Amino acid sequence: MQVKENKEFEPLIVAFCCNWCSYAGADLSGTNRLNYPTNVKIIRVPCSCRVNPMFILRAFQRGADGVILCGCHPGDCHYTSGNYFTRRRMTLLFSMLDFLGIERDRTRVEWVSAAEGAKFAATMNEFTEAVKKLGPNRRLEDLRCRKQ
Amino acid sequence: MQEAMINRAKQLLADGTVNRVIGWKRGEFVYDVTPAIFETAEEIDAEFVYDDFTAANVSKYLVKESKKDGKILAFLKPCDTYSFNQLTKEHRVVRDNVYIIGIPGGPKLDAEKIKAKGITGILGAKNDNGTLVIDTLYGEEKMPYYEALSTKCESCKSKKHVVYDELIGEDGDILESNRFDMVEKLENMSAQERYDFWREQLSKCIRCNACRNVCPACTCEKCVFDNPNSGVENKAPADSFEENMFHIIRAFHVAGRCTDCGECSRVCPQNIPLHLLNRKFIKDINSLYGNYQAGEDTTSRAPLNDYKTDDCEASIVHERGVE
Amino acid sequence: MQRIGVFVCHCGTNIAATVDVKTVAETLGHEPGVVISQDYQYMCSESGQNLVKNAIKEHNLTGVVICSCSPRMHENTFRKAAAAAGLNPYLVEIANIREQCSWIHKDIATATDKAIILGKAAVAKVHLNAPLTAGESPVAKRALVIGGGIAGIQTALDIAEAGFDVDIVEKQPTIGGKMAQIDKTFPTLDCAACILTPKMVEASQNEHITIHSFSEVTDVKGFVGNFTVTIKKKARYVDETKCTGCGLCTEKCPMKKVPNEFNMGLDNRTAVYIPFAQAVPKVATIDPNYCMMLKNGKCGVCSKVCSVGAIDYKQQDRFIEQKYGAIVVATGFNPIKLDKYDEFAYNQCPDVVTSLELERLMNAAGPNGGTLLRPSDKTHPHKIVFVQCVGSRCDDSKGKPYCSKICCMYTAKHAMLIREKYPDTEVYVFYIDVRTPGKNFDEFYRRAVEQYNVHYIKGMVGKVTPRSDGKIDVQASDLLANEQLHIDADMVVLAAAIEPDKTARPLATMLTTQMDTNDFFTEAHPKLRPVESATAGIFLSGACQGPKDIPETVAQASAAAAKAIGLLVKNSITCNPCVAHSDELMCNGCSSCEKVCPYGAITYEDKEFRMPDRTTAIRRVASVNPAVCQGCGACTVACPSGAMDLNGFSNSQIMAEVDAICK
Amino acid sequence: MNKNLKEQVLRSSGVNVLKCMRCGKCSGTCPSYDEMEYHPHQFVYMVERGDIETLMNSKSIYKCLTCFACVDRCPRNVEPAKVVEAVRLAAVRQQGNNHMNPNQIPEMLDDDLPQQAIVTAFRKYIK
Repeated sequence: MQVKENKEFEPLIVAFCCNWCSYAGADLSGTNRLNYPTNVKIIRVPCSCRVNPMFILRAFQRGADGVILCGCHPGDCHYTSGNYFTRRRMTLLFSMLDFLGIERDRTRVEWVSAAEGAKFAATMNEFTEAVKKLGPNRRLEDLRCRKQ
Repeated sequence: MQEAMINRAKQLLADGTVNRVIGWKRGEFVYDVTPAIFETAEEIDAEFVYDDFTAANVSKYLVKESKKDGKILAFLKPCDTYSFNQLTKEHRVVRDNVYIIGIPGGPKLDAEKIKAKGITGILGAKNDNGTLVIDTLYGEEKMPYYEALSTKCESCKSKKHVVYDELIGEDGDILESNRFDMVEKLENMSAQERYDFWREQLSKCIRCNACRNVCPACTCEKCVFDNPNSGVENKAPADSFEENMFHIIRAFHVAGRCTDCGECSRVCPQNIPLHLLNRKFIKDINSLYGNYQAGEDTTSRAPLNDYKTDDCEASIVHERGVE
Repeated sequence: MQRIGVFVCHCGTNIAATVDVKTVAETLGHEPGVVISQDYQYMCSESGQNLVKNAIKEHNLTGVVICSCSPRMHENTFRKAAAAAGLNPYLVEIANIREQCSWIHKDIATATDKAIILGKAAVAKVHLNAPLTAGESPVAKRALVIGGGIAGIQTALDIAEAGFDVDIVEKQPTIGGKMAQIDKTFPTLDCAACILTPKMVEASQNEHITIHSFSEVTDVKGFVGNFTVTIKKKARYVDETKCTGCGLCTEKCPMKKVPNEFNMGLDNRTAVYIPFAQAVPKVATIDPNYCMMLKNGKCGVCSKVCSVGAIDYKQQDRFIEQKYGAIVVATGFNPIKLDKYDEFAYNQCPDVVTSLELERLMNAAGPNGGTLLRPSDKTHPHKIVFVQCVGSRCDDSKGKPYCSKICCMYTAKHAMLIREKYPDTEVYVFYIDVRTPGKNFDEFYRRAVEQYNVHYIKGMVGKVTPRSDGKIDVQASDLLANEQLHIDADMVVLAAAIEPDKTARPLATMLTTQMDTNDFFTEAHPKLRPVESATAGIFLSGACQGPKDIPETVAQASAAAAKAIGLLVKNSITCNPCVAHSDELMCNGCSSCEKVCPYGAITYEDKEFRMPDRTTAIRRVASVNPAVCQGCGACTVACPSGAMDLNGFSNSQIMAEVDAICK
Repeated sequence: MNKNLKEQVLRSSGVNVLKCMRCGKCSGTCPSYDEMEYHPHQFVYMVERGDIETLMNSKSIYKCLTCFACVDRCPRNVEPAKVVEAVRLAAVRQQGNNHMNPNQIPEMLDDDLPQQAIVTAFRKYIK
């Protein structure tokens, strides 16, 4: 009999980061060598308001276990108001996912400024842990897209 | 009522105010009442119908019709006027090309609910003090009136016409409705229960697209689900997720624009309570950003195209309610 | 068919130590469309760039992916290299495998896996990249300087010198800022007024400079080269154009008990006032909080004595709107409030003063006419204790985490000046470290110790207790002697930390520039672009960017001016081509996008279209002005039909990245 | 240097001694300074160096009034009093001679001494 290797579940986390604050914050946590898990993969967008709810659903569909969206702090948006729209859109989207019974901790919005490298790393550590606890995303995954 | 509408329609056609009328005509069965366009008095006399089975919202047809030559007469129930107003706000209809007569609305009957009682061969129905008296091929049948009401009429939000050129009958008021009760009930379930509820409902979806096609907010020139470049195009559900995806995206697309007319659930052949998704958004918008009724006016900013600097954070979803 | 080149950078060992670059290059070489995949020591070096250029020519590449440091670092470098080799620069994508991979991960296997995935995402994206051509937009030939201290004045003078119009907006009634309050400057001990006031006058007389004193910026719209700024000219109840600055009103004003902010509240002024003798503009201002005429309509003396009829009690705030090509922020600093530090008894004892208050006490134009007297009883102090680092270098909960930089030097200056003028006065300086990097700075400090016999004690004051006999008990540690001292001082001077002006935060929001957690403006690059903000067209001058002394401030002011001039001399600037565009065939004309556009870049027009059924129809469709659009993408999500898309970050590109990452 | 002891003191105090910038404000503020052989700033520094036993054997640990003036005023939030307390705790946990024994107490009492002080003294000075 073959004993299956008891490997710890490693979630796949997609992080959308706005170019001006959060992506720079992520760079800063790199510059300061602040570790966070390799599970997190960052996609650069000009502003958090560029993130269409469809992108988030798409990530889940393709097997992401958690999606986090990072933008400038409210009031600090490079484009003045983008993150305010993001905030409303994501609040409603997350509320809807919750309504459909999708685990709340799979989604998050976090405001990270270009100066907050430490916050970025801490947020990613924390979020990865939270998603790890939930286990793999089964409720939103499209089985045809399952990894081999 | 039908009589008054026919007379007024013929008058307006005769004096040249309008050159077409959008109303309803009967289909194969008495309860199959579908929207129709009439161009002559004769056609109207022959086929125009307005009765308790006439539930369809004609606003959406005006997107195309109002762009044609000449003015069209439209009979709008109170709930339809909200849809029309919302379309005006989004520049989808040409207000000036439509002559609107506000008519009293429901409650309308749902033939499916009557048939569910084992009553077939329906020829007509009348409300007699809370009892629905149904004339059938096989004689008279009875059932409680409220049990035959169309779901969308069970929790009517308004009897007021928000836009019209003239009225037939009295204008009503905005009502206190219990339309969020079911949403609230779901909210109070556990996540697993909610998931199971929606799994059961959405797995029935056959992707007939009726909900989309009837929705007065879904008037896109090209729907994202038909657009191969949108990344979400699909014609039929091939996987459990896609039903989720389709309905979440559709609900999100109409969030802040949906007037809660209830047509999506009315036309769903699988009886999926799709309106609950839209009502969830409406309820969230009302509670988080202040009361907003899409279609109430033609100038206010849609809640998703607006913001306040002190809006709540998205984490509110994580902090509240049942896990 | 796409022909994509992948280039993986070692960045010395920065990447190569934690990411197996060879494996990354090899794996990515198997991705669809990739025709060449190489790794190299330093991709950004000239030979690295040549590698890219040659590959583009040799393999006729249609797309390039560089796996290297952050795109914020070298995206432009590689775009230029691509352009030089004849490839559209926007067909280059960067996979960030340094800041977001090798620097944060330790395990080579997982870091390499992640680098491969990031590379795959970039390859997937570049497949969908379209060649973009940048448009041009005109530059308004006028600069705005916000803040009229020495930084703002110097910047304005330098810009004016180059022949461009420049406006200074100063919230106080006069320009001059903190430097106008200072008595002498280190390390030369020359008089601050003697070097500042000529510059103030020069600014007021320069034909290119307009000074909006007693004014504030209330709104900023637009973008680099094309800002529209609203300036509020606060009502000063005096007609600036008529007032001659004769000062008669200030002499006759019966309301004489107004704390004089120019002298740090150490003496009083009148309700109608001119801050100081050399004020620019030399125009009176009425303080509405104290003027009896404005408060209850009884008085009117100033109006009666004014021979030119400049007093106007009915004056209202005025708003002016002006177009600018460049904006320089020079909002400066303030000493922090010392309310939190009870142990220093600042609020209990008038003889415990801040260093800036000491400046005024020693200034010839100050409350005592230049004689150093105790504020409490106007006697001559014989023992003065200086406390360093009050509120600087603190834990976040206790004060400012940074070194305020200027305190060591001005304290040495104060100590020296006091010892010079009053040799019978003992001066003690409690220090943690004496920091004197700067030309002639340490020599200056040594003079204070060796020549002027200032007692420098390594240690910190723990408690200051005013005594009933008028003396102040200063309890402190002397770390070198390993003892606790009690000094009965006559005065205590606190070197309060400095912080950015409170107006800076809301201004940063208006300008959409970034600030650090201490509210100092963040420069575009800490080493290579120290006077530019990350927002194009916004430059930083002086202490708004970080603590600075006068020579540094002036140097930075001129540097900011040079950068602003570099922008203003251009007739047009290249726009960001990553802007939104609308697919007219799909547009509903619903106006959702217009509602969320922060720049008003979207307009609608009725256009005739041939429909599929061969009829024609007139449809309302959105069009984006690419010169105004800044490419945030808010409209792309607001658009229900997906007609609106963003160049460089299109729906399909982002989804390709998502797919590549999730695969 | 005793690594275990240092570890124990750091853990029980919860203080990060590396935050200290050696300004000496704690010692400048300490009311018991003159009573002490080692002063608050020295406590912090000696703990950093791991020189704990010297401190444990010093009477200084019983001189700290736990008034927390140093904690309140430390610009870097190092909280020296907690370090002192932790060293005292390390001493208390050791076997050996008590710092004070009950027989000594009567001669220290006077009418003005509040009862609370006696109880506190016992708690603090038991060893």
